[in-house]
Amino acid sequence: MLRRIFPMPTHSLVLFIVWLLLNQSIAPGHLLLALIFALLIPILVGGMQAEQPHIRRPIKAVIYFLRVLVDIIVANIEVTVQLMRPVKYLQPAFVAIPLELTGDFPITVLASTISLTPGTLSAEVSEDKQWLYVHALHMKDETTLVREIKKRYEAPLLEIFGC
Amino acid sequence: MDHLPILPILIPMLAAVLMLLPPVANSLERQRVVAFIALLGLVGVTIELLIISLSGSIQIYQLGNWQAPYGIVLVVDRLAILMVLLTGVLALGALLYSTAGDDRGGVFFYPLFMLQVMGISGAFFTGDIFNLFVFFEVLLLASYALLIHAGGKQKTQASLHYLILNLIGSSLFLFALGILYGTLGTLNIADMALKVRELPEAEQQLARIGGLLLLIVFGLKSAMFPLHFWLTKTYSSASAPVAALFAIMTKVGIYSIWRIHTVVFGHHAGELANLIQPWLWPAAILTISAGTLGALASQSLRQLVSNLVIVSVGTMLSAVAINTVQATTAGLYYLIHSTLVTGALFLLADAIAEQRGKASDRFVRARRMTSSLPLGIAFAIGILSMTGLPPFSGFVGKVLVLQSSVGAAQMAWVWGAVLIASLMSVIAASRGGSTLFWRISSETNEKKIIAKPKLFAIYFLLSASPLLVIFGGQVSDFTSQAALQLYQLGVQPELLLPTTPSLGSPE
Amino acid sequence: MDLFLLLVLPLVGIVVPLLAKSCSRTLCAFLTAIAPVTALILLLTMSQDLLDGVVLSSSLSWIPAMGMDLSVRLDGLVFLFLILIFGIGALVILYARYYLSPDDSMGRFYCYFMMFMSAMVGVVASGNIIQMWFFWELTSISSFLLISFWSSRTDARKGARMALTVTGAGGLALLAGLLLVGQVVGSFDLETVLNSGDALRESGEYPFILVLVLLGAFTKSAQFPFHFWLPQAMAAPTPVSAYLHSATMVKAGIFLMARFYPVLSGTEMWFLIVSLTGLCTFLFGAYMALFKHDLKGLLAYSTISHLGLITLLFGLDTRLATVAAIFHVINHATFKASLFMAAGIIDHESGSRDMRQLNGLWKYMPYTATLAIIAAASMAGVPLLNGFLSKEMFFNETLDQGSLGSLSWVIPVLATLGGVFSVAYSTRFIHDVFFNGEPVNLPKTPHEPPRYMKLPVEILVGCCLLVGIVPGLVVAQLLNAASSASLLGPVPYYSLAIWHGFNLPLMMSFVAMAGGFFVYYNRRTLFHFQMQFPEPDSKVVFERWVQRAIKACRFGHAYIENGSLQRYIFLLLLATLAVTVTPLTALQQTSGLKPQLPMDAASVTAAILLVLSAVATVIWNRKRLVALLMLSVVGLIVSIAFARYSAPDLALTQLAVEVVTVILLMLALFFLPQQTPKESSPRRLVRDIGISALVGGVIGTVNYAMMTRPLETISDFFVANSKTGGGGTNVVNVILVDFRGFDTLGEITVLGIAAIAIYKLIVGMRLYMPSGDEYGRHWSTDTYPMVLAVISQILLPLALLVSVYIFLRGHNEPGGGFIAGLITGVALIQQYIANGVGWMKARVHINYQWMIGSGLLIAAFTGVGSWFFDKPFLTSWFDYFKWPWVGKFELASAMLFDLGVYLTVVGATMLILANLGTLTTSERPDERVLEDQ
Amino acid sequence: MELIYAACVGLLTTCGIFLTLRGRTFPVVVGLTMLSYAVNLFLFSSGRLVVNKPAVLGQSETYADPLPQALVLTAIVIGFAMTAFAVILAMRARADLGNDHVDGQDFGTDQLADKDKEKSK
Amino acid sequence: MPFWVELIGSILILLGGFFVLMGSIGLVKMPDFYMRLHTPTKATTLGMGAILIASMILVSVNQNGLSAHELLISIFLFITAPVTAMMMAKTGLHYHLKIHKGTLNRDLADIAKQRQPPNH
Amino acid sequence: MLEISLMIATAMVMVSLVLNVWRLFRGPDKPDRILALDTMYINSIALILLFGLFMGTAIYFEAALMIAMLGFVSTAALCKYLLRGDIIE
Repeated sequence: MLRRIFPMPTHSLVLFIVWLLLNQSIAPGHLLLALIFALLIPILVGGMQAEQPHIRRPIKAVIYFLRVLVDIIVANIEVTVQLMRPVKYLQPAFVAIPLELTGDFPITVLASTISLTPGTLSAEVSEDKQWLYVHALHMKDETTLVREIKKRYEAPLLEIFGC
Repeated sequence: MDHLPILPILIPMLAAVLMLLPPVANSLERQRVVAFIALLGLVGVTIELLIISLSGSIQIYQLGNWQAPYGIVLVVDRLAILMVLLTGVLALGALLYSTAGDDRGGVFFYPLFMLQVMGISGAFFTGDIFNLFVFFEVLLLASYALLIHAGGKQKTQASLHYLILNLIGSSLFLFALGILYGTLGTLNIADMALKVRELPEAEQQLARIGGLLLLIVFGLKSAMFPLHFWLTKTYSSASAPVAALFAIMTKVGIYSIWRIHTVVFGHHAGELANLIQPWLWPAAILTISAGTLGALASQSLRQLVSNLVIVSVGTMLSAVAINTVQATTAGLYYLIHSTLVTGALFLLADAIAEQRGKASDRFVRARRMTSSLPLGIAFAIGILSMTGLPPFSGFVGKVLVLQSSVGAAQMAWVWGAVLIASLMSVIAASRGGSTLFWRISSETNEKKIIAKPKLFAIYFLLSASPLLVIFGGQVSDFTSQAALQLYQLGVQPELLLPTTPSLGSPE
Repeated sequence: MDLFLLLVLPLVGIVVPLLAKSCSRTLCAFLTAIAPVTALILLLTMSQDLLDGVVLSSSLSWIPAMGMDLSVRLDGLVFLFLILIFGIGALVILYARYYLSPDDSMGRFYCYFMMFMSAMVGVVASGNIIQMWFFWELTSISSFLLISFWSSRTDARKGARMALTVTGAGGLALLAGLLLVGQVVGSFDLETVLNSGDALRESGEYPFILVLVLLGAFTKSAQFPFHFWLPQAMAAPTPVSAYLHSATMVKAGIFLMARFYPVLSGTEMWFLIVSLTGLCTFLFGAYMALFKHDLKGLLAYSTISHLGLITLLFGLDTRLATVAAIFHVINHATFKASLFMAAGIIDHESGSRDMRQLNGLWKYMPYTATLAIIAAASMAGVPLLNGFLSKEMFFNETLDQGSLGSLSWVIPVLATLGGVFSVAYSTRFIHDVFFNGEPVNLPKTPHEPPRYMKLPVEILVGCCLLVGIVPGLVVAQLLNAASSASLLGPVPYYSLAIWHGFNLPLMMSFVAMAGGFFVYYNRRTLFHFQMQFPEPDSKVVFERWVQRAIKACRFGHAYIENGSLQRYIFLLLLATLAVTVTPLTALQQTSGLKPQLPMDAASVTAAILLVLSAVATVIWNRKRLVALLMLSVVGLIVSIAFARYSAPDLALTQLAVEVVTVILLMLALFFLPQQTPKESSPRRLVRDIGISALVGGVIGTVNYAMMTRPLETISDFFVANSKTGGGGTNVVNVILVDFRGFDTLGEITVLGIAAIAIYKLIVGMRLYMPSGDEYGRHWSTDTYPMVLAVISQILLPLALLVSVYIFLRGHNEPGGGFIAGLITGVALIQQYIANGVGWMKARVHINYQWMIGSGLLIAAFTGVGSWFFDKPFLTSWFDYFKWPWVGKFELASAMLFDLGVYLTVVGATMLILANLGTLTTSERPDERVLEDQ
Repeated sequence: MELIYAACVGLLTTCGIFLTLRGRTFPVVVGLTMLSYAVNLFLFSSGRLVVNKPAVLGQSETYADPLPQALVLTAIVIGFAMTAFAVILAMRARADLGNDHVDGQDFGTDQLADKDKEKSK
Repeated sequence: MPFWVELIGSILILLGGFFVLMGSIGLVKMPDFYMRLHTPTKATTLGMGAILIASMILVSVNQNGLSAHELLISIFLFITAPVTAMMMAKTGLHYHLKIHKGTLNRDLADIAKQRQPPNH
Repeated sequence: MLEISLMIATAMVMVSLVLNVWRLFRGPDKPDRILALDTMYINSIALILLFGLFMGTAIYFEAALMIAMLGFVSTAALCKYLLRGDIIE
């Protein structure tokens, strides 16, 4: 029953919040509207969503999100520093990372995270979704990098999505 | 509350919309019925408006109940009614023809057809220059779409030229609107007329540029030399009912010149009075010459008719250039005649082409037409009207134009051009006609008689020609009234700006 | 009313044969003849008045704006012509019954014939000169139809066209002349015009009028040098020739001269032009007639000659000459019509018209021969026949004039010479055809024609005899009435006696007679002499000239209208420049008085970037994708500029539109070549740069001049009424949905049309599907990149929410249905891009066409809704409501209208893009297969 | 600032027109789009340039002229519709006529087009 | 406006401007496409974030109420920036763009383009 | 102080835009240009936000939001075009 009203509970929540954010108001009228849209839009677009694994551990997800946030700041500062140095000190590289994650959505999240964080950029996913190809702006050591990514990002995601 | 003025725009629009929606959308039969009902309604409403206008009153319909210079108004004077009525009749003819099978050439024929009618009616009724632009675009876009109806290389190519030239024309229109708004600060045509008179000297030249740019824009629509090149190809490649409906398109341009350049930049515009006349004179004469040249060079009936259209445009433009009530009377009469006859001739050309097999409507020896008698009579009526020979309507229009140019400085030019064009058209038409009907190959003809609705449509439109002569007195009376009213508006534009909203004030 | 009946009867007669054509041929002819005979009887009932010089007239108002009334005016001259028209007309109808073969469509012939008769009646009986011209042109047209009656014959078609061209040209000249007459006189009423002779002769337009009117008359009457169409018109069936080319149509020109004689004659100019033309024609026609081997050709040239004679008489410009002219009109009509009919009989019964074949027919058809010989004798001017009388008068008049001073003797001498040839060709007609040995190779054995075929000839020949023998009894009164009507005054004394004693004219007749026989006797020498001058076939010459003219036109036309869009655009721009440059040069001060905004570095930088990207677009226009990228930058900067100059709505719209446009252009680019070939010559480039820079310069200058001038606009009203009257604080949006909602209605209609038009274009389109990019690389095999697909799906609800937000706030803050619609559209397109058409198709079941329709319907019905409140279309309504807990909120009809806009926009965008996608996918070859190869 | 604005409008017009004078459909469409930018800017400026006074009531004391903005909005939409049609018509022309020349005749050598032709069905 | 708010705002704005600028400098300076790809996507995200936070703070203080809708832009950029980057990288691979000389595992680029698992 | 920092930041953003355009012109390949365009979109968001702050109004916020949303679509479509030719398939 609840599933039918909220085909996408996460989405509904996000939509509810976003509506309030957009209008910058928590007036009763807007709360009502937010609710309406939070209900209505998922029903409207419900058909246009591929089935994705659900977030099993919401709290972990929040922690993960915050960690990524911090990493972004660090990443940017790092890149900025690298930028200011002459190019010859950089050691760019391509790296292939084996994936344990399954499912399109988790992989996408991982790829996005990698792109946002220090000196790495996801470039491609192999056709069988087993490998993630990453370009690093400055790679000191390949194995460290791979291990770091797997530990820091993939492991929590595995937990969050429970796969 | 009298909502008649909006109906000629609304009826075709709603009809078109209905045709996009089920249940009408699914069946061509239903679309035909809806289209017929809508057009009959349109004609009915317009006749009603015409009867009202006989009293001499101008109806002003303030859309959204906003006062005249601020909101958009529809100005329903005799001229506008005449034009819309003409559109309605022409469209009926074209529609009738298309029901015989031409509507199957592609999707959305009727919706586009009705939308084009809507655009044309809107352009005639509106009293707001930006709204005029909007309706221009409505009718143009619909015409682009209709042009490619039934497909084929020729159509694609013609519409490419037509489209691109008109897109540039639309850009120029907007430039002109920018200039006019930027100097006059208003969009209502009557209000513009008032503002033009008080324009400070510093801005007169700018407004002049605006006015002249509009001439280019309208000239392009009306196929004025040297902006007429799109016409032949476009008209001769369009499918018959579309080409017939297009007969009114050039008139939209001419109408707009009358509407804008008589009311806003007419005799009373102070320094800017009659600013287009020096340009219009040579353009009109050259248009006639170009059309004549083209008529002689034509190798098919459609080309011939297209070029005769150019000649008629030139004739009307010279009436515009003369710029008197008498000339406008003449021009309007000519306009009615040429619109309906051109429409009929395009239909006829198609019917002839259909009967001549591979030769189509080209002037070459071909098999005998099965229905050569009715088509031949129709051809004779149409071509005589078009070339301006008695006993059909063309000569009345021609003579009226000639008479009205007496005393004008360029009289000799106009007379020379019109008369020589007439002669050359006769030569071209007699050559073409005798080839089409009389140069017959031994090839046996298919026993395919022309479809009844087609024939009926052709004669329906053609009947206008003798009727215009028989009731020439009444028609020319009306056109002269319309012309008088138009010039009256040029004198007193404030007639169109009622001080209080006609229908109660907004809250 | 009786008078109108004269006009109406033949008109009714047009219909009769069409209705009667299924009856027997005789009945058909009989029924057709009813109209002219009735009219003739009707006319004769009025004869007493008309012969007494009374003018009968009647008129109805018709088209006052052009001075054309429906008016009939009868006087003696008209009476004469009407008798000819109806009388000979009726005879020809009878004759044609036997002449036409059963294969010919009798109904069609009689229909054309009556058409011509009506026109002819109209010409002579008109009381209004415009109306006269109206019928004048009708004669040309109906004669065209009659000449080309045997339309499958090339010579008939060509002859008809030639006749139409020449007489049509004359008709147009006549029109100009008549209009000028009306201008000078101030009326087109014939009576008034006839009474304004002095005014006309004194006006400055007189020379033009004279020349133009005479051009009309001369072309119609086949005067030299416009005579050439008449011999070619002999391709017509002989009844037509008998009627048109002897009695009526060619006489229309003569009628015109007779009619306008009182107003146009009496000047040196008239005399010179008319008499010299007449003289030339007279001599030329007579001379040429002799050499024609074709019977009808001979008659045609003799007709030309006689018409010249009559013209010459008018040109002599004495009152008596006019009488003579009119008399000869009667005589010529009778003998020439009978001659044509006789020729027709001969042709009909023997199968040939060639005088080299036709010999000695006397033996086979003595009765017909007798008739023909009498008529021919009359033509030659043999005494006791009518031709003699008028020829005598003619000779007399040539002697009586003195306008050429001491050279005046030339005219009678030349007239006699003409007479010599007349006699010669008449003799030839008689001798060659009926005597002169035996027929040569005739297709048929000749014999007498059916009884009633001869009847018309008998009647006409009888007339010849009667007039010739007892002129005083038969024609005196008629001639008198006609002459006085033409002269508009008393007729001078003349005598119609056969015998005037031995005088100079009689001597001239004798000389002519003797000379004629002499010439005929020595004809072989003369034929031999004439052979040196091969006579050009006027048909061929004319046709060649027309062909040449048409070829020249085609060439010229193709040269100007060469099918190159670039040229057309160039001309359009040139015209634009032409009209704008003049006022610009008159603009004294470019910059106006309005204080200008200060420059700031950021804006200047943005402007520089804009300029650079625009120029880069041009420079790299041949690398299409790059140009597209540059264009995007331009669009981006333009929208930032809108934001900068206080137009957030515009910025939003511009952005959204630009993205959709770029997507569209990319879609198109896939199917178009990736690069533009280099095909503009440097000269062309310079030209293009030049003209576009000029136009750009003009626009820029105007823009600067405009922006720097102060302006007072109507906008204050909008600001003042936006909240109170429109219920919204975003004035731009209120203008869009309320103040100028009608524009918006039009605008979404345009969008709707565009969508269905594009759909129409797409249906049935066959595309080129490149299998690799411009460098020949194969496309990537990853059709729908996974990451993109996932993210797009996540973003969709968000985007929809944003569009709802933009939609709802539009009335009060930047936003509105249009932008919201585009956002929704783009969000959906994004799904198509990321997930593919098939994926979407399986999940979305919206009919976009219906969506457009309902959008437009909603918008329109919002407008119609105001009718129920007795307000005009699109009058808006809004109110504030207060609900417990929820609070105060506004509802407005404008929102409904905006919803219509929204739906239309979404529907239109999707209809275009989604369908385009659908179309392409189904035809796309599989790259994997390609790559393997 | 007006001078620079006007210069930009002039330049955009120049570029747009130059591109419409090209012989192939794609540059022409690009040119028309650019021309419509120029037109929009021009029409917009007929209400004169004003900084930070958007015509939203309550935002400031005086307001920029809202009418030209509304007009430009309409013009943008119409321009979009027209461009869209032009684009698709260009595709259609290529499909029907076999090349992308505006006159439907291939004057230049267009080898790529030929290559495509081979692949087309 | 309290001084500290202004100070924080100013710092954030300057920071944001700086990062944005650095991103663009990287775009110009970096020798190959893949390296160029790093700088704008990252530096710009941070720069934008800083500016957005500044905007939030300043507007909130100015209007005496929480102004949080700038967060939305951040969220959007957050979600989209990595995806665009990845799409562009994909495009770059597809185009066989020149890879900087010193790059390690250059052969992986080809394999990645084919979307095959690595050979080792 | 805020004003000065805003001006400096604006200047920085403008410089970045110039640099972006330089990259856009320079290429050398199409992906580079797309990257430059994408960066331009994001920088324009910054520009508009700064302008809004400068003018003390939130009215331009939607414009920034729109650029963020539409810029993404545009870039994605461009990439797809280079990859597949047909963007909607």
